[in-house]
Amino acid sequence: MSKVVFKRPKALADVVTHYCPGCSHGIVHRIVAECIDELGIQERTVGVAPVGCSVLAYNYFNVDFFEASHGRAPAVATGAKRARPDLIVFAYQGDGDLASIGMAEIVHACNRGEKFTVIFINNTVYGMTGGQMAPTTMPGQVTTTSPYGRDVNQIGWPIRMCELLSSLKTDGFIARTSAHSPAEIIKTKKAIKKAFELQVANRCFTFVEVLSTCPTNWGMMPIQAQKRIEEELLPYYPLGVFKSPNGDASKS
Amino acid sequence: MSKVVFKRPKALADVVTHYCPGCSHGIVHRIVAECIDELGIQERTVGVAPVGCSVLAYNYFNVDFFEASHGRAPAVATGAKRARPDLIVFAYQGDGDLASIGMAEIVHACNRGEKFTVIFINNTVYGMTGGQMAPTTMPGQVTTTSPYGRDVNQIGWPIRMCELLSSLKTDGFIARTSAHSPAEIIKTKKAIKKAFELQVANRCFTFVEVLSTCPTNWGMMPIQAQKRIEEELLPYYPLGVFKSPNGDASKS
Amino acid sequence: MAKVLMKGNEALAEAAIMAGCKLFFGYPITPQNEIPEYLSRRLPQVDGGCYLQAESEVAAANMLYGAAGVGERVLTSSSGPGISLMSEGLSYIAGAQLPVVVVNMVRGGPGLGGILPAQSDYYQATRGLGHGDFRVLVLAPSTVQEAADLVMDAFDLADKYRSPVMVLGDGLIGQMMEPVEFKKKEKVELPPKTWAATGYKGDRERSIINSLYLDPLELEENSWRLKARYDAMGRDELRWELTNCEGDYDVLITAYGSTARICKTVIETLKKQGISVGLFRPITLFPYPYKQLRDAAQKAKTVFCVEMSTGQMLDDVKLALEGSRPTQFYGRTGGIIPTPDEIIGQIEKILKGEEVDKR
Amino acid sequence: MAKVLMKGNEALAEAAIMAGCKLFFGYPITPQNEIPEYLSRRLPQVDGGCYLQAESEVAAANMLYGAAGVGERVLTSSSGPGISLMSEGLSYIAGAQLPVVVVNMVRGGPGLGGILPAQSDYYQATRGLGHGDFRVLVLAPSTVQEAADLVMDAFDLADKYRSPVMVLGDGLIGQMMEPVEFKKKEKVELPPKTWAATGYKGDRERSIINSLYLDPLELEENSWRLKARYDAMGRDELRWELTNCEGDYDVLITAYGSTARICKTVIETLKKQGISVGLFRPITLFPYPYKQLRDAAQKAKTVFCVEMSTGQMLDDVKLALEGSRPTQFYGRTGGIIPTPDEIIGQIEKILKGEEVDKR
Amino acid sequence: MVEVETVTGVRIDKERCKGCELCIGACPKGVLAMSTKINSKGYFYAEAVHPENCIKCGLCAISCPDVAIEVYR
Amino acid sequence: MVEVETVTGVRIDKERCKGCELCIGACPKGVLAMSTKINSKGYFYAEAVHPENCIKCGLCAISCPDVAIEVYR
Amino acid sequence: MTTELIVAGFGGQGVLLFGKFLALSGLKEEKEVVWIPSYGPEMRGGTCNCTVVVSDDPIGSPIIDAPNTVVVMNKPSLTKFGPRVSSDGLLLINSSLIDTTSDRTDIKIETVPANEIALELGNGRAANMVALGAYIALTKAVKFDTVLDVIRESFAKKKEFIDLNLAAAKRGYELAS
Amino acid sequence: MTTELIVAGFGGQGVLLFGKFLALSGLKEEKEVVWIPSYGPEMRGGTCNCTVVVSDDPIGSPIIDAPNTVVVMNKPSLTKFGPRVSSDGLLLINSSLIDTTSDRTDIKIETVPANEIALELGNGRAANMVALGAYIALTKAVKFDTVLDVIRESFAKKKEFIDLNLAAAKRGYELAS
Ligand SMILES: Cc1ncc(C[n+]2csc(CCOP(=O)(O)OP(=O)(O)O)c2C)c(N)n1
Ligand SMILES: Cc1ncc(C[n+]2csc(CCOP(=O)(O)OP(=O)(O)O)c2C)c(N)n1
Ligand code: SF4
Ligand code: SF4
Ligand code: SF4
Ligand code: SF4
Ligand code: SF4
Ligand code: SF4
Ligand SMILES: [Mg+2]
Ligand SMILES: [Mg+2]
Repeated sequence: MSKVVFKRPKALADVVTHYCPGCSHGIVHRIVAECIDELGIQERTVGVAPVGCSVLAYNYFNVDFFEASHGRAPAVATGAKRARPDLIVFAYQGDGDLASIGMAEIVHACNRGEKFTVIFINNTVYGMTGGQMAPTTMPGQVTTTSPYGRDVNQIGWPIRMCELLSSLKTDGFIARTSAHSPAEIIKTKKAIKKAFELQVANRCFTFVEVLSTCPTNWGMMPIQAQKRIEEELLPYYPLGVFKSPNGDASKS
Repeated sequence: MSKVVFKRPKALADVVTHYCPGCSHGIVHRIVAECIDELGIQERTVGVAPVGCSVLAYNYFNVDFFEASHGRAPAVATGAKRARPDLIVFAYQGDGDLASIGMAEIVHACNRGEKFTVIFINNTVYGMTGGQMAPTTMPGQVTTTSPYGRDVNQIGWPIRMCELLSSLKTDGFIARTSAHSPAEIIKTKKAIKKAFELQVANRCFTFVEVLSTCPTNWGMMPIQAQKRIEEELLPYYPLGVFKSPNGDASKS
Repeated sequence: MAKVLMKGNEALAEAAIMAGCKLFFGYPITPQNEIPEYLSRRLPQVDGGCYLQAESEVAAANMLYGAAGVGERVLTSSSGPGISLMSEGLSYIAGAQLPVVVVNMVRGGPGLGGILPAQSDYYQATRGLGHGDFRVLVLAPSTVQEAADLVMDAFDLADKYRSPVMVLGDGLIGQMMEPVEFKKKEKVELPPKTWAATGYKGDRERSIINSLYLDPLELEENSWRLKARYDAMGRDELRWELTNCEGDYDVLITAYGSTARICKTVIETLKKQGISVGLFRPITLFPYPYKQLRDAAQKAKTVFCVEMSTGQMLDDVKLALEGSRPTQFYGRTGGIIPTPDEIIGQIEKILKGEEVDKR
Repeated sequence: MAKVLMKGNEALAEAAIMAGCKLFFGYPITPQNEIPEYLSRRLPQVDGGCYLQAESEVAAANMLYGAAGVGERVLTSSSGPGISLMSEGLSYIAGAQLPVVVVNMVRGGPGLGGILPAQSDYYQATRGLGHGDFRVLVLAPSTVQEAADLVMDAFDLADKYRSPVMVLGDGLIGQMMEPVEFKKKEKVELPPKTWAATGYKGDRERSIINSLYLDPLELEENSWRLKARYDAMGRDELRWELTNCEGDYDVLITAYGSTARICKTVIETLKKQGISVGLFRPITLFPYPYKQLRDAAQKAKTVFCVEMSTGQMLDDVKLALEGSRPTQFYGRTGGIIPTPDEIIGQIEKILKGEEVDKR
Repeated sequence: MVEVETVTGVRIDKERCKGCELCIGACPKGVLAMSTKINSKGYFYAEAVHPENCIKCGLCAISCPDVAIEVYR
Repeated sequence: MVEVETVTGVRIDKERCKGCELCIGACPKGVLAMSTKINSKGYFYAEAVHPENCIKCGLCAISCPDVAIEVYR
Repeated sequence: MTTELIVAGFGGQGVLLFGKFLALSGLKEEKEVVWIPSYGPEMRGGTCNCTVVVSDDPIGSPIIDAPNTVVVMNKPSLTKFGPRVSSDGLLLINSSLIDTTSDRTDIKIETVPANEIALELGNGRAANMVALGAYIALTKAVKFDTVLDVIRESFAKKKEFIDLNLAAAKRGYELAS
Repeated sequence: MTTELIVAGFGGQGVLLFGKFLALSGLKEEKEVVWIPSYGPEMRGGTCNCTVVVSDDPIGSPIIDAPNTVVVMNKPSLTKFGPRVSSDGLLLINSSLIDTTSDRTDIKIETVPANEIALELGNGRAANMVALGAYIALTKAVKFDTVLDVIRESFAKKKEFIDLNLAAAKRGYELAS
């Protein structure tokens, strides 16, 4: 008789995803599913998928799901959670979705203190549509719509959502983690678990940004892509808990 | 022969505005027109009016003007300025317009470092449509859509745009002033002048928030409304320069 | 219940609550502000009720999507620019087969336009509310009482067809006060919302609220499923009103909403002059009562379409008539409400065999 | 110039530059991404050129407004959901009488739908692009060459009528490569843009780019002014193509864009079987060549409308025919492109006097 | 062009005045007060009741939302 | 319910593997390597080439985007 | 019988309430009624008016080109609405604020010094009720007792206003009777 | 003459380029051509194909139900497109990656070990050019010299590829001639 060290979580559907080899989406999916299992909330959890590579997330979790319009997952989650406060609602969004077209929705959901959880996959690029520039694209990064590299003098610096959202006064839990190494994956799990716990306790808006790879559109092997996070992204996108709800122990 | 201490600026059209008695819009209009006069830029200035009480601003300045759709003045200004970088472009927006529906547009224009000027009239309410709640409405404030007073536990705290925009890395000039007393009006003039000067020098995105009165929808006499700014708003909305472009002397 | 004097906007808001609407998401815009204002007072008094001012109409439409997707009755209201901003969201709602009720108190357009009553969003409401193969059921009240009644029906129809339903009023309907009686509605038998995303407990398929179908055959399937519903609406939900159509008439007026009321005065006035004119008032604008209009037109020499627009319902009138009767059109727009007298003037021209004024 | 093999999206982008387009504002969406991608490379090489990825389609439409308002030629392109998000902005642009060119590479809808070719945004393009009394001129290419040509014309037409012009393609037109020749266009005489907001120097009225008219009479005036332009387009800008309409035919097909191409193969194939079928292909979808279709239909017993939708252009076909000919409709949608064989199958039914398949 | 004016002190255009009283609050010298008469728009308007006290500081003018005040030295 | 398993160590579902190699980078003990064969989807897949060195730390499993790895002690 | 009314004045003069009370009285007497406010740009700081129709029969067009009764509370309203009174109709002028009149000879013109009377009664803001009282006396559109009931019910929560407004309406009624 | 082709394989096998080179060759010979990629969900990590038509006459429907030539570079493509070859048409199978064949008897079936040959030439990624050479030999859809010109022009900026690709195409051509 052996002990399970690691096994596929129940809340993760038993299907093969459409993600490219090495894409961080799969890792974060697994983490979210584990949190749902561990908190025993599968039967009352509802997810909201974005438009982006994770648009099909609704096929990958064993929970009820919404597929939202591009950028509006926080509004959809708001509608669902306000209508049924007993549900545990999470939105899963990419950086084009959340930081570009969905900027107003995420800022306002955060500011209203909507009591759901947002998982934010920042891979510095529009994955699904073929690698266009995102607001999070790094300076100099070549994408299909920044063929000469992102020029910060023309279009500004990458947007750091954790910093932006933390500037709001309303209570919330806001953290940035990364999926580029086992150690960081473990921290990502901790942050996401914390976010769900706070939601279960009906505390506040909860938000976890995960620095992620898009090997395909970065034109890199997955391991090389993880290195890129460590070397290029971390200096600009510091990891950590940016905000914790008032009176919370883990407050940074 | 007498010396002019104060005279109507030339860039201000010689018409009576539709603003209610004591409304700050008129004061800020006058200041903007003075800056245009003093910088000698009338012939190349283009304004962008919002949807809000100042929707008719296009009638009140002797410069070419756009009337933008609700919240999108920064996008309109972006289009105009990118097409004609030689023009001096300013957008004039209210708090419903800028901080609610127009959140994405202002954040992105600021983040791209669009080289125009935004004048932001924060009167904590939707003036034109009859006093509905705005994202800037104060805690407990009764409006036509917060009849029981704004409940921060339900819908969060008022949004402070200067703080939010200052959290972005891209260079910019971001300041908050007030129109509640002659001294503050003078400071407002200074800030707005600075913003236009920076634009003329093609430096950076420039943004001045002016705490303003809406005597009508606050249900107050104008003088009482100015007092409200001093007593109620200032503690929550601190005045000052939040951000100055790199290497600028007035950096706070 | 006794009759009370209420603004159309407020009557409609109260009616929504009576119909079991629990949530309102919207954004202020004239001339419908009394709806959110009323509901911001009333919904917090309702069990499970929630009023939330959205950050924009874009967000409001998507909040509707979320609330309808978990199975609750939900309302929004807006006008012109705000409805346009909901376009994408409403297309998603239709694609995902969610029941929501949308009130559009039409004002003059295009663009920022004006805030006075108009009917210039007819095309948008009946055909172009968003991208893709979808329609919404459109109900057009012409009195405050009817606005309240139709809103109640709208919630049932939305649930029945799993479709957005639009109540298309205008500034006049919204702003005027008339006596209104809130009639207890008999409960309509409706299918349970087994499709709602209320938590997967293993006792049904997972609920996925979605309009994405990567397989074109599935997407086509969804489109034809929607089309079949629209066809069913066209069989079962048509509503219209005939006025002065018992006897003979040379001219049949077609008009809806506020304009139809004005045409009733026209008919009364002309009756006193011994001139008999009929009125066909569609109440459902989509589905449109084509056959009923065509039938009513058979007694007339000319069908005269009057709108507060430059001519939009006119397409449906012509589609109904299929060339069987000549049509004339008279429109005022941009917030101008045509007066009975000016319409009478046009009818006199028609009776003389002349063309009506082009504007 | 020699012919080059290009994707429709890229050909169209290059054509825009040749037409003097200086600015592009847009947001990525399949199946039109090659347009922004191409222009992000090319526009920085153009004097005064600027490519800017907007934060959303809502913003993009309003950037168009700004750039067109200062008098520059400006383009956007999108598909389904993105076009819906531009709805309010396009209504403002139309209301403010600004010339802009919008490309819609249609994909399956409603909602997120799919990304394969469809024609299900016809209603939206021709009637319901936004609130208020406005229309946009709609051009529907059926080859890559025509896409390039029509984009060039679109800029001229936009300037001529001070109106948005939409080029309505679909995923197929956008994605396929065909040989294309960029013909130098003869310069069209166009009125100077004295209305542009380029700085008030006292030598003209102040330029105010605006769609707000608080006085309803002025707003009405603006609406009728627009209507007069649409009527003028209906006189002067109609485009259509007849195929195999010289001789006799029992069936006249109506189809546009990609679908029309497919129908040409149908016609060739049937010709070989000794069956003569005509094709009426509207190129301007608004204004619609009503009279031209009606004339072409007079030789036919039946008019057969084929679309990649559940039936939208069918309204215009019926409006053209006014009951003078019976119509039949066959549609595939959601990304399914009908094959010549299945269309032939339907025509055989029509010839036998049967109803075509309902789907 | 040199501005030539013959008046000094504060000049209020009563037809522009909307009677908000902000100028009165702004004046450090108590120069201004509301008239008991209304203008053609129906507003009580501001008047200089103690022009002799005016120090031409211009604070009234910069406070006036309707730019109804001019000040000359 | 108690999980009863008869295997210990790392178990890789080769049909789920997309050959990203992340697990290989994650393993502190050099247990894993890429196979030279491809699975039915056409991917080279990861294999435990030195299972004897496995310390059952699970790092490979948490690194796998395709949840193709299970680890038992 | 059908009474059509436009009552117009400054914003703040209470013309909407005047109209609403007439409509409520009509409703109380089980007549058909409709009340339409002016809304829109002209509201802010400008003039304000409403249309009321009280009728024994269902009301078709609520938009009245030529109302048979018009009440004007200030001068701009006289200018705007005076010419629209239908022939043989009634124009009631608030002589407290309007020093001119209409030169029309085809209508009945009456005046009431509404503000003065209201001030006499202690509160100038009751001028609208003075005018309402006078209007009822002149038109008999509804029973005066019904109006008094409506006033009582409408101010039920603000008892202090009941007496003032009742008195104002009564004085207006008496003056015009 | 009209050649209709579907060429299909894994993403990365260069089937779009195969198609594009055929289309460019057709264009060079002043024929009518059209090239349509598969785009959409099936792309990511899945199969990939394109349709090419080369014709002496204007091309109507670019959508081909039953192409007269099909080239399959991997097994799923054989399964998907094998059945669609029109009667009397040609099915060319990349035998390097496909160990089965079609059981159709109404078409001509040919094989080419494209990957093996390409590997022999030093780079497995040139398998598409091997197949293209073989395809041209079998169909004469365009002149082989034209194809060689197109290869030269297309890689003009990446000279190092020219020789490899020319060699691959030639080997394929020879093998199938
Ligand atoms: C309104 C709208 N605009 C654009 C699109 C096209 N679109 C689909 S996914 C996507 C970008 C997704 O990027 P991101 O959010 O970063 O997610 P990722 O794919 O990188 O995970 C875009 C622009 C759309 N579907 N809807
Ligand atoms: C899309 C859209 N939504 C709503 C409106 C209605 N609207 C007009 S002004 C306004 C609020 C203005 O408030 P604010 O921006 O604070 O300006 P203020 O009037 O207070 O100066 C709203 C919601 C509109 N015109 N367009
Ligand atoms: S494109 Fe990028 S984000 Fe999308 S699945 Fe592939 S690797 Fe992941
Ligand atoms: S409503 Fe308020 S913001 Fe608008 S003009 Fe009046 S006082 Fe000013
Ligand atoms: S200028 Fe100064 S002192 Fe004179 S009236 Fe104005 S505020 Fe008073
Ligand atoms: S500040 Fe201006 S508007 Fe106000 S009272 Fe003084 S002069 Fe009049
Ligand atoms: S469990 Fe640990 S030691 Fe074993 S293979 Fe995985 S990473 Fe290596
Ligand atoms: S991490 Fe998973 S998918 Fe990647 S190589 Fe290892 S087992 Fe395969
Ligand atoms: Mg991304
Ligand atoms: Mg405001």
